[in-house]
Amino acid sequence: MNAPVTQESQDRYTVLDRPPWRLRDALLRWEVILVILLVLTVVVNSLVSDVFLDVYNLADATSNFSEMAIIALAMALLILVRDIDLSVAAIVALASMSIGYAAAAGWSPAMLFVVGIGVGLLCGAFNGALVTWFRLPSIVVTIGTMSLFRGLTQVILGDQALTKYPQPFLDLGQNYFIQMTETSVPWLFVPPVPLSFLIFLILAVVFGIVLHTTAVGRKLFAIGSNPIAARFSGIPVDRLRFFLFVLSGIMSGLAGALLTARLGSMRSNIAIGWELDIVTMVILGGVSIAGGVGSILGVFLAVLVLGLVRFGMSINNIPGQVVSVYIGALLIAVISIPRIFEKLRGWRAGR
Amino acid sequence: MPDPVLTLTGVSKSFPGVRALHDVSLSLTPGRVTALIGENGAGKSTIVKILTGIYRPDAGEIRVKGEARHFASPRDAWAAGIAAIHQETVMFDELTVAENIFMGHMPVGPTGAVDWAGMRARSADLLNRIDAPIPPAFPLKRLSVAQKHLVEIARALSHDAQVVIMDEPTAALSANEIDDLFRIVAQLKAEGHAIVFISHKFDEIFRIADDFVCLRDGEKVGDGPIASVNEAQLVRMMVGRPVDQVFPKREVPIGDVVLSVKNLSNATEYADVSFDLRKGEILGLYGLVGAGRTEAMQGLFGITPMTRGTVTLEGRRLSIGSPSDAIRAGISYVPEDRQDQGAILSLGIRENITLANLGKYVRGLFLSRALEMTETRRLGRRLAVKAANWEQRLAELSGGNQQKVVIAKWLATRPKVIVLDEPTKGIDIGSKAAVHDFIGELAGDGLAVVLISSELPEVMGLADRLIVMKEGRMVEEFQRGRWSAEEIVGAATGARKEAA
Amino acid sequence: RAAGNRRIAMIVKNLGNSYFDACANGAKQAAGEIGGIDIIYTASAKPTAEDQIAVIDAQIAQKVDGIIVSANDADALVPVGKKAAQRGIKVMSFDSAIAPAGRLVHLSASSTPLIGAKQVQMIAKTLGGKGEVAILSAASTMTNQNSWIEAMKEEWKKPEYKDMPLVATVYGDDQDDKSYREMQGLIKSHPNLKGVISPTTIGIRSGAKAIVDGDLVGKVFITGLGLPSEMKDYVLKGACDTFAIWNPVEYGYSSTFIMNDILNGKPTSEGSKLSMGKKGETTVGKDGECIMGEPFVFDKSNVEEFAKIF
Amino acid sequence: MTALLKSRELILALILAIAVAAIGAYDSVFVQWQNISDMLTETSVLFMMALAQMVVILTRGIDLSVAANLALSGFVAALVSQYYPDVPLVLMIATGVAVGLLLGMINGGLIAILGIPPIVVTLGTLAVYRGMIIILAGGDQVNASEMGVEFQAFPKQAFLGLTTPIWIAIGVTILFWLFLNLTRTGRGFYAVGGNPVAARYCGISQGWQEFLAYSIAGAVSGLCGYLWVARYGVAYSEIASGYELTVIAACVIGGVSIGGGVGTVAGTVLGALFLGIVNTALPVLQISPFWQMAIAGAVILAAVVINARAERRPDKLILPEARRLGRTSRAMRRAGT
Ligand SMILES: Nc1ncnc2c1ncn2[C@@H]1O[C@H](COP(=O)(O)OP(=O)(O)OP(=O)(O)O)[C@@H](O)[C@H]1O
Ligand SMILES: Nc1ncnc2c1ncn2[C@@H]1O[C@H](COP(=O)(O)OP(=O)(O)OP(=O)(O)O)[C@@H](O)[C@H]1O
Ligand SMILES: [Mg+2]
Ligand SMILES: [Mg+2]
Repeated sequence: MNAPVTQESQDRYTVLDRPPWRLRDALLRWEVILVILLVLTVVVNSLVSDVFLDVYNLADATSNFSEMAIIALAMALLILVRDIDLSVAAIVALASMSIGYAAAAGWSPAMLFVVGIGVGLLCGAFNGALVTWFRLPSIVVTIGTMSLFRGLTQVILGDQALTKYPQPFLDLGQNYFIQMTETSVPWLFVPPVPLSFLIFLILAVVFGIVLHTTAVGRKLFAIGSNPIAARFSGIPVDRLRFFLFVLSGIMSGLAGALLTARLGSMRSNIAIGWELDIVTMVILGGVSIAGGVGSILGVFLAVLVLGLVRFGMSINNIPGQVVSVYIGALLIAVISIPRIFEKLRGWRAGR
Repeated sequence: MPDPVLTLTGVSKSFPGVRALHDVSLSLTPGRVTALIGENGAGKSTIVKILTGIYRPDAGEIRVKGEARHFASPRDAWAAGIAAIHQETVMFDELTVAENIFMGHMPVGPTGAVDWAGMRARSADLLNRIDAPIPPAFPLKRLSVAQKHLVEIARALSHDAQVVIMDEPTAALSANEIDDLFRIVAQLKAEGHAIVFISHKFDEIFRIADDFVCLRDGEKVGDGPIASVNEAQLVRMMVGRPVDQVFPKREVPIGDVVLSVKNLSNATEYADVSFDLRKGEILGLYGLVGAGRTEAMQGLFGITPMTRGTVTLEGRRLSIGSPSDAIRAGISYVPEDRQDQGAILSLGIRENITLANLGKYVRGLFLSRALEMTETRRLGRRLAVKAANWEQRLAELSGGNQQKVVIAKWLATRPKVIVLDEPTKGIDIGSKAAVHDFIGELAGDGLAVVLISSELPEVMGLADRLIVMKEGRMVEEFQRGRWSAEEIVGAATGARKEAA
Repeated sequence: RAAGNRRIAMIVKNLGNSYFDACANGAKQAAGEIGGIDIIYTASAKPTAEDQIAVIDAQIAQKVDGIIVSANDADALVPVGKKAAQRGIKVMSFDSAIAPAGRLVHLSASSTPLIGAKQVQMIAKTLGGKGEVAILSAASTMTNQNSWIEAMKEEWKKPEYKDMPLVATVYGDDQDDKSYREMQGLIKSHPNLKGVISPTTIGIRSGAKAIVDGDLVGKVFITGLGLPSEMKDYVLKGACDTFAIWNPVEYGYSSTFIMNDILNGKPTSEGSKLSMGKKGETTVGKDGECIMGEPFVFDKSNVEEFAKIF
Repeated sequence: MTALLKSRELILALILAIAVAAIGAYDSVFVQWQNISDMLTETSVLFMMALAQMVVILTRGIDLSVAANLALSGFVAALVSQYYPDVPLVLMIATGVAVGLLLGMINGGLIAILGIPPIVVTLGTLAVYRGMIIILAGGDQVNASEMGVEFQAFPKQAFLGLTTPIWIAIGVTILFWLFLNLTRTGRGFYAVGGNPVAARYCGISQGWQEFLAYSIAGAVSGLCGYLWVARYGVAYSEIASGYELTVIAACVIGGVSIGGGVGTVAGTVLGALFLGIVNTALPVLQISPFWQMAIAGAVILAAVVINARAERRPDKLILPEARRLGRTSRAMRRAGT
């Protein structure tokens, strides 16, 4: 019978457990490119400017991008599953406004964070519901809600600013959460860390672990690679996507609270234009816009690269728009590197 | 014998890490059908793609009517008189039938503007030639699969090619449509075309082919007139060892009713589908393509939830709203559409196989790669998946090997009931035997199986019982041993009822 | 830069704006007169508080001696202003103020009530005190525009304007196309509209263009705060009778002199006097507010001459 | 083609007509010829930009750099007018178009040759192009008085009651229609976006089609850059900032599918008209300026939801009774005759 057939077929092919390790593959890994870029950024900046490697300066620099970076973590997951949320900055505005009114009503700092996160959650749920119930492309929905959310902020706030916040709330955003502590060893010290950067670090670790080591993370990769097959595999695709929009809303609300505490004031144009900066962080982090590819480590590194490049250029008094030119060129250049290598290899092989 | 219209000499082609073809030569003669056979991943489709200018060979030469040619793009191949129906669907859902036929070589008028009227007229002619009265202005997305297939054939004919290549054209067709296709092939042959025909179904090959070329692991291992070999010899050539050709039916004790389906219906696709399924039983589901078998079973699986009817599993009423409900209850479904619904091409083999019940591989909070690997190796070896390593992305596997991984994924869920929708579509003969053996073994272990297949020998060989569907309804039920191929096909086409 | 020079950063709302470029030129002129001063002229890519804070942080990191800011948001810049003060950096604002807690002094080009009143007076003079008037402002979030509008409304309460009602306030967001559309909208929705006040250089130039393009010269007039170089054509064509502005070159110049005094340790308490170079002296008022002078009014007679300067 | 396919455009046209009628009934100013002419003039740039964007989206791409491109090429055209006032107007416009084309070709090259995802490339070039204006001019702007008289007068001239931008928009629209419907290359965009693998098998070069799409988008942005700068009489780095999203919104409202391969000239024109009406009607209707953005957002959402409803595919009609009732067979018969 055919028992021997199958017996034989077990040994027909040798299939390795994993691909053989090759230096070239390792070097062309996205994260490695980013690490090299990060080291380069630090080295060049500290050579060019003597104020770059100063813990206080670096701490201040982190506070300027940490709120965006927190949102970028959620955006990375959304882009991973082939969605995008362009309304994040508008959600920041709506959340920040709610916090402003709650603060005026005398709510406690903890409650202000709850309010911000709650409003973000609602906005995210609205996006998620439109995207999953009506099966609309998320880029379209969130272009619409971007106008809608910020528009609502303008309707309610008009030309007013909200400027009254409890001092403990402001301290959270404006003081270092961890103070500089030196030890007897000169190079061993606890640097000053702003709350927003600390939260970003913790969240990055949590997001990284969830995405790369748990079943939920694997499911997100599957959805990003092939949403239909993922659904056929029993993955609740729409529920997870909905949840990711909610998560993006929550992160935006949290970022809104941190930003409001840092500014101590909010107007309807708060965080305007952040969405494209955040998408830039995620894409430079190696998350593929086509879905299914990406890592949190990459996003983390990209956040640092972008933040430090920006900071390094501004301490050399390069104006904002010119910095944007460099960042735009950097984005394209870095994304091109592996492709150019591939092409070169292809040409060489072709010859 | 007339001169060959096309010869291929010493062709090789490698992909990163894979040698797909090595020093392959073959020649095609006008008025003859050449069957290209080989296991999954043997390199058949690669030859097709080289002949149609999609891949460039690393080495070797293509001669058309004795003249050396280089194909930089499909246009060059068309110009040389070569047209193909590819293994993948190559269609534009949002465009019209006529545009689908002429995309890439639309007729233009004297001003250079596309001649829509001429294009429609020529499309209508082509479609009439193959007895397919589909209006050329009709949007393709509203056609059935079989109709789309006819459009693909019309497209191949639209080039006025001397060489027509068909890469597994029958994989998605049922008996009647295959007959229609063969009629067209015979007609083309009579008109003097050279035809390349790729299939894993030996009955078809012996029915239609004049010559054969056999590939194994990218090398040619034999060729000649088909009359000079028998099936067993061909198989040995292909696999490199003898394979038992008949689908052996394992006799297993049939147990109690596991699944009971009553009046499964939805609004537009299927109505009143009822059956009882017992432990160890294999229930065949037969019908023409488009009969609604897939839809009914997807309804059971929660893809497009049913609107009426009841499903009882082991005495418990189920309400299934989504695939995850079905999987949790113990029902698995291997989809027919591998590319869209089955395989996750950019993930690796391991990640695909473990996807449908990830919970099983979780230790504490995290996935355990070791557990995943054990299961992957076990199932992968069992189904003879050919790959470089278990982390290889599915996109890099041949179609048949992808299908094996998809089946492995569903077996990994250890279901009580498994629905296999065209499970051996596009699978080579050796692996097919392995799959069949596996299905039998599953039944032996007490699993209940629903087998949807458009391949009559397969269902007749494996099923204990057979339900025939037509236009969304069950029309007849047969018991093993009390059926004949004529009766079954008659029920599926409706001829039987009219006769009665 | 020469070693030992003092560094003063002038941080404005956005780049590519000729008004601020003129301010920076003034600052450099002052630096030349004083000697030993380097001017760093910079801005963020977007005119928002968040981006401006990042730029100020970079200046703090460089430990510049003084920072002169035109603020994108009065309150949001207070924390970063305080941080600069803690690290020994002197902060003042000009053009658009930081709230008092975040800086030492603010140099207004002119007093807010005066700027508001001036614009109402200009349109009243053009229209002879009769006819509907509307306001075409910048973004609704801009502090200085909003405070001028408040001041205008205060002036409007006077009886002499009773035949000149304010019918609408619209916002062109300091974008030319939006301002242009808003202007067209105003003209259509208020058929009896006679005058428009636009307290922003982008609004006034787009509004004037809409008047000229719509063949409404003589029927609708615009006034407000504009730059002579941008307004010259429209004044000559008659879309705009008079408009006002302070000299931005002088504005940057004066600010730099004041910062120099502060760096030299001059007190900034109420009543103290600070130098504005050849523009004279200014007296620090309540909350550290200083005033440079009166806005300068332009019309057909002088616009061409000043258009060459700014 | 079939009436079924056109239904989306029909719905949109109907909504538009109702909206115009309702606004006109509320305030007759809105339907006066002058206002309609102004509105069309204002919207003409959006028409052209949306059509060009549609071609890009058809190939499954997106071009976020169009507004930055418009600003940069408009700026260069203005510089030419400022420093070489004697150059004939045609050449000045050609300069704008040429610069736009070049910038579009850079996008297209990066996307088609290196295969970098369009959103990445254009996100990068968006920043680069806008920043180039600052670098190019050291922060200066070009004012109305510095540009040539003829340069600025051209967009205001009217023939037969319509201004030149409207005529140009009509011409460009017709060109696009002819190009997309009557040329092989035009149909190629649909093929590449509808099924890239299939397009490759049909001998259509995805790279070439993409390169062409971004080049077209660039050239149109250049043309619009001139019109914008000449119309508003000023050129500097911030003009049309954020306009890319308006352009994309117009496409989406017009039924262009972000997934590629679906979209018509008529739909896109209607989408642009729709946004144009919203943008110009709100100021005329004296709706509080603070409400405008919220209303625009709500309108976009409503439009896409309605679009999605109209587009929803009917289920497969396997049951004979369903097929009898269904639209498929009826449409099939109609198309057959
Ligand atoms: N694009 C590709 N990249 C890498 N490897 C490839 C690629 N295409 C094919 N291969 C490999 O080349 C070999 C031949 O594949 P091919 O598709 O020709 O097989 P086939 O004979 O058509 O098989 P099937 O019967 O399953 O269709 C396989 O090992 C496959 O994994
Ligand atoms: N009219 C149609 N419109 C859109 N997609 C279709 C249509 N017909 C078939 N398809 C697609 O083709 C696939 C196969 O459908 P097919 O026609 O074989 O029907 P089926 O019900 O699966 O046939 P069977 O009952 O024989 O399994 C389906 O998954 C479906 O996505
Ligand atoms: Mg194949
Ligand atoms: Mg089927």
